Amino acid sequence: MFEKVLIANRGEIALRIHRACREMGIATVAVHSTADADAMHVRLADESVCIGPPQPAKSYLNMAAILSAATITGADAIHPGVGFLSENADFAAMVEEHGYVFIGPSPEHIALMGDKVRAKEAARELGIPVVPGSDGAVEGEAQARKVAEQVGFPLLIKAAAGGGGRGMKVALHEGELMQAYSMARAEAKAAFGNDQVYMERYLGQPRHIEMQILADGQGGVVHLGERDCSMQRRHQKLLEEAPSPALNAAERARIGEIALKAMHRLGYRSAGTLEFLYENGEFFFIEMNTRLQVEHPISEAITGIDLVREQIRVAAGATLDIRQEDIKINGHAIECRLNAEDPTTFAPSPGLVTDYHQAGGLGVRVDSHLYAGYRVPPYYDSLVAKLIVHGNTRNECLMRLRRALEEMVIDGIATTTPLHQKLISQPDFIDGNYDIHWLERWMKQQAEG
Amino acid sequence: MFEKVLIANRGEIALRIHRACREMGIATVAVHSTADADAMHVRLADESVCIGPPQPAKSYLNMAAILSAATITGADAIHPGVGFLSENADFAAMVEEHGYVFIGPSPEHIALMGDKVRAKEAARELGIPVVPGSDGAVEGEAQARKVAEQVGFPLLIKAAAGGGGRGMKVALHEGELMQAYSMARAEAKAAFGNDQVYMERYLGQPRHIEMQILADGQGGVVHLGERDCSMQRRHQKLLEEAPSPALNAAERARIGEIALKAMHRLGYRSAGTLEFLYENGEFFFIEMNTRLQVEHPISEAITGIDLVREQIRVAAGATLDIRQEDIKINGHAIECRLNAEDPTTFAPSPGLVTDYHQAGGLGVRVDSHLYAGYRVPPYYDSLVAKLIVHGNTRNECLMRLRRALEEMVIDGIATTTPLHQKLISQPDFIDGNYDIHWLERWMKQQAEG
Amino acid sequence: MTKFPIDEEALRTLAGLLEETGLSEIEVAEGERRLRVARHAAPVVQAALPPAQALPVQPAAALPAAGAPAPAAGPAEGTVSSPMVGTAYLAPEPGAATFVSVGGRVEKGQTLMIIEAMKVMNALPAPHAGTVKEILIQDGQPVEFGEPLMVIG
Amino acid sequence: MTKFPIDEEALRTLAGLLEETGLSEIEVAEGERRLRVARHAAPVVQAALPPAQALPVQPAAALPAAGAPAPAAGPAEGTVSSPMVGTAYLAPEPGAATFVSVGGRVEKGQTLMIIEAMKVMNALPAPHAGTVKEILIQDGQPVEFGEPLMVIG
Repeated sequence: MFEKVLIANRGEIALRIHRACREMGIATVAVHSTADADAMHVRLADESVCIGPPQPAKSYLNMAAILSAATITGADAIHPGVGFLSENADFAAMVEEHGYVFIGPSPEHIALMGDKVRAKEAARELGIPVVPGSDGAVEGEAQARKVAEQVGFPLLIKAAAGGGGRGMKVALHEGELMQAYSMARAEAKAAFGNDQVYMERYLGQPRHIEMQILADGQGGVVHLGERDCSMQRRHQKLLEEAPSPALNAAERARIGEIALKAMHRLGYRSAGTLEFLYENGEFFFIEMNTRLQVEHPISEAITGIDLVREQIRVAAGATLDIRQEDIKINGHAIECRLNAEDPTTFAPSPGLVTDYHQAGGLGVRVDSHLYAGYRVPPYYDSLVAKLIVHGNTRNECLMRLRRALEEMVIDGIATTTPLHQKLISQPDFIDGNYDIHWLERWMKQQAEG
Repeated sequence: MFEKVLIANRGEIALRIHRACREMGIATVAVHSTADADAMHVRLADESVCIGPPQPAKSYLNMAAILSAATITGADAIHPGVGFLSENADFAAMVEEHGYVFIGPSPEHIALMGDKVRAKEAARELGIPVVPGSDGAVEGEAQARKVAEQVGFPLLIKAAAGGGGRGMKVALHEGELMQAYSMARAEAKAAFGNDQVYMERYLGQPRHIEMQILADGQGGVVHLGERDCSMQRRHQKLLEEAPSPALNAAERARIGEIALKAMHRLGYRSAGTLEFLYENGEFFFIEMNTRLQVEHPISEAITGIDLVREQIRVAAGATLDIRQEDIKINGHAIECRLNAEDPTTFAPSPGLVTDYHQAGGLGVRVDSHLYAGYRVPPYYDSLVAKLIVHGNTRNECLMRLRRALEEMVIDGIATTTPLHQKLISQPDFIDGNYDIHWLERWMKQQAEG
Repeated sequence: MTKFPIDEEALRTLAGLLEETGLSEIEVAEGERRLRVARHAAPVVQAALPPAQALPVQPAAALPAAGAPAPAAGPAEGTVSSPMVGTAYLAPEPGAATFVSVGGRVEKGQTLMIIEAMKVMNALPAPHAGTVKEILIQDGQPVEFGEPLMVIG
Repeated sequence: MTKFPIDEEALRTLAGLLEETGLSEIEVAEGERRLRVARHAAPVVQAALPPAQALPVQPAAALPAAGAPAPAAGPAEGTVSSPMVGTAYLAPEPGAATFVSVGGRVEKGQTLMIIEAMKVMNALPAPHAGTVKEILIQDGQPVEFGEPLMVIG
């Protein structure tokens, strides 16, 4: 096992990684910008190194500085956390070239999944379902009919040169196909001077479902069930839950089986996430995140598995000692991302945290680097606390979440806590009845109402 | 289910009960003394009533004031918490007479178990093992031999009129019996003018093991495994763990079976605890606590059962929907009691909490009524926070506890945190190798060394 | 030690500017010298949360039923606070005349009201003689321990 | 003592801008001069922990390898801080004479030491001419970004 791990990140995730290391008896090195000299993980780490000024490019994205810090502290391994360099294949390769262990997947897998087009091809080859569609442009009505038959309805016809919704038409059933096809072409021609169109399955109300994977690269692969991250605004997740209120055990087993086989064939190592759109019982691959995710604690809550500990273990060459049949989904968990933002305008709200009090009690976990007197710097991500609540049932979890949100105190800065409080009292949310568009729709109604 | 529950207690346990109520959609009434007007549970409760001045006798022990508060707020039920009136049979009866539900066992069971002599008799009748001994005074050598044969060695011979260790002798084996018997009589005669002596099994290095019971009084009884509370100083528990490092599955099953049968025969309702001394594979009943216990969260951590919720449910007339076979002991949990006391002299340390920060992250639960700016009043119990840590193994739990203790910040007052930090690094503790005398022995060594 | 140089004039100017502009803070720096003046709207709060406030209770009438202590300092002089939790009645029975009225004279020991607790009616005697200046509660109102009931001046 | 110069006009302008823009704070700096005005909506709360202190860094030498910014105010004038993380060497090779010594004169641009980062040797040039007053590190010592290395007065 490693003697010393350098944590190449900041904020709550740096603290999360520090905690896992500390519990494994591994010493930690916190690297930080000048703006984070007083950060919680810097205070708690065994050693800290200032690697640059506040600008991320000169500190947390500064590969040379991070590697120099590893050199001068004698670290064995580097954990990249979430964001920053965590999905940078060059960094992973550089870490390895310099003789350190990168706590994550191989640079090749990071590169593969980082390229949208190659990732989708890889997914198809690995047997992961992708959104069905035409392989290229659809030329003429006969081909359109043929593609429609293969792909199925509803169908989206979109300009090859398109963007912004122009040259995009939906055909809900066969009767609408020809008109939609010709209108899309005409619009594409008018808008882009090019009437080439693609066709693919149209997803009107998909949910964002993702599978948490853990693999040792030595034949051991497990999944920890799914997370439902449909509660999004501008592709930013706000609240996540596990299991998904929309999936049943059979669907979970089916997509789980697909994920296991694919990761086995890929020879993947470390934690990773397969993201899907889900509609009417079907899954469609979006992308794979070759890193830890912000919402990983809800999977930890329902499985009892410490994902960061496992990441570190497999990076050190250990095999997984968990088999799929050992993993039991136990109860329900929800994470609320508390951001330093105005809860209605989402304007960032950095500044001095004058008072801070974490919710406590049964089934409540808080991952946060805040403390009273801490100044949230304006240079980084606005996530300041994750409130993770677990219950034996979804209803118990919701009730517990309500009382835990009441107990959270973050004063001096605006946070999204009031938004979460409003959100979790909405009947649609309580019923688990929401897709990836729900939040923006609801917020629009709120703004208008 | 109840609409409104009055919480007749203060501090962390009042907050604990408030949380359970809130999660069940039950409104709460906090009653408090003038010293607790700004207490956390008072702030969070739906309603609060000041019932008297700081002195417990005039507030938290003032039955008339508590019942008046229930009347003016229209509460349905009263939860007595831990300590104060929680094991007062008269109060339980009075609560029922006034038409409220007492969230606890029947007044008869409280009274029975509150009387040491009757409780021991009852235990024997219910098939619970008690410390074997002579039924009364042992008159003469022949009877001494007969009793010794029944009771077994080692044997303690003690003056009927005794106290303070005088007139007390231990016979480790039969060869020592006669001499010990005559010496004990002689000492008893000299010290108390009465040479009557009793005999009972001598326990040299017992552990304190207790079984957590949950029963609905309608035939449903389960146990949640045992807690090991051997880490005591002057009969005050400092740190508890579950399961006990000393018990194996067979012993757990055996004593569990005995407890279930006994509680079934007794017709017990609510949460309760059977306390035992345990030595060399044998259990000996000490007493039964007919209430929630301070250390209940470690049982919650390893079973996933919310004990306060269940207490409230069965008090409202519901039957248990958990069967013994559903209860799986999962991992290991430890609770540290953080008291507002000097960690070496144990002098109370009330006063202003200038800074407060709870440990967070995976597997960590904090039950505390503290907040920055709170003033710990000098009138009550010194328990100010419970740190409860859960891990998949005892070792993981110990490592997590170490890092969680590092993260706890309680400034402005002295607490027992440093004592816990020292304690958990002791080889005997790490090995789980300690009895009820260990802590006092170790502290004496510390003081001398 | 050299004397710490304080430019009183400059500080006065800044203080004046602060007042004039309605700002709460001004800071100026010149090389290694720095001046900063600030004025906060409300008293600066030291603790994160307000400290425990003493309940507004007053050395009150001692009833035989429940011992009434005299915690801390209280509000207006002459305030009579409740010695127990219960329901306060201003008249001996529904519809009857109240024990006392605002403006009326009371003697020490005279019954001011009744507080019902545990189905027992406890008469509340006047702790001192005087004029009833204010009655702070309604007939039949639930009252807490220490709650101000009446002002007798 | 020299009089502290206060640009009242500038402060009034800033106060006006603060009002106009609805900001709660404006800070402007020009070389070593700095002005800051603030208006708080709510009472200022004292923090439980001391606010984050700016690291003692100084407008330092800019190395070609890593851009060195100049955050906040720093310690003693003339302090040269490290523009990067690495290992500092006071001499060009082991056993050789050091680049500079205490008491010695340095010209602007003259190499003060070498900082090794990622196996690249980066020469640290003097940001200004002067006398080496203090060398704050040992040969071969690991240094952080912003760590004070030398004082040149």
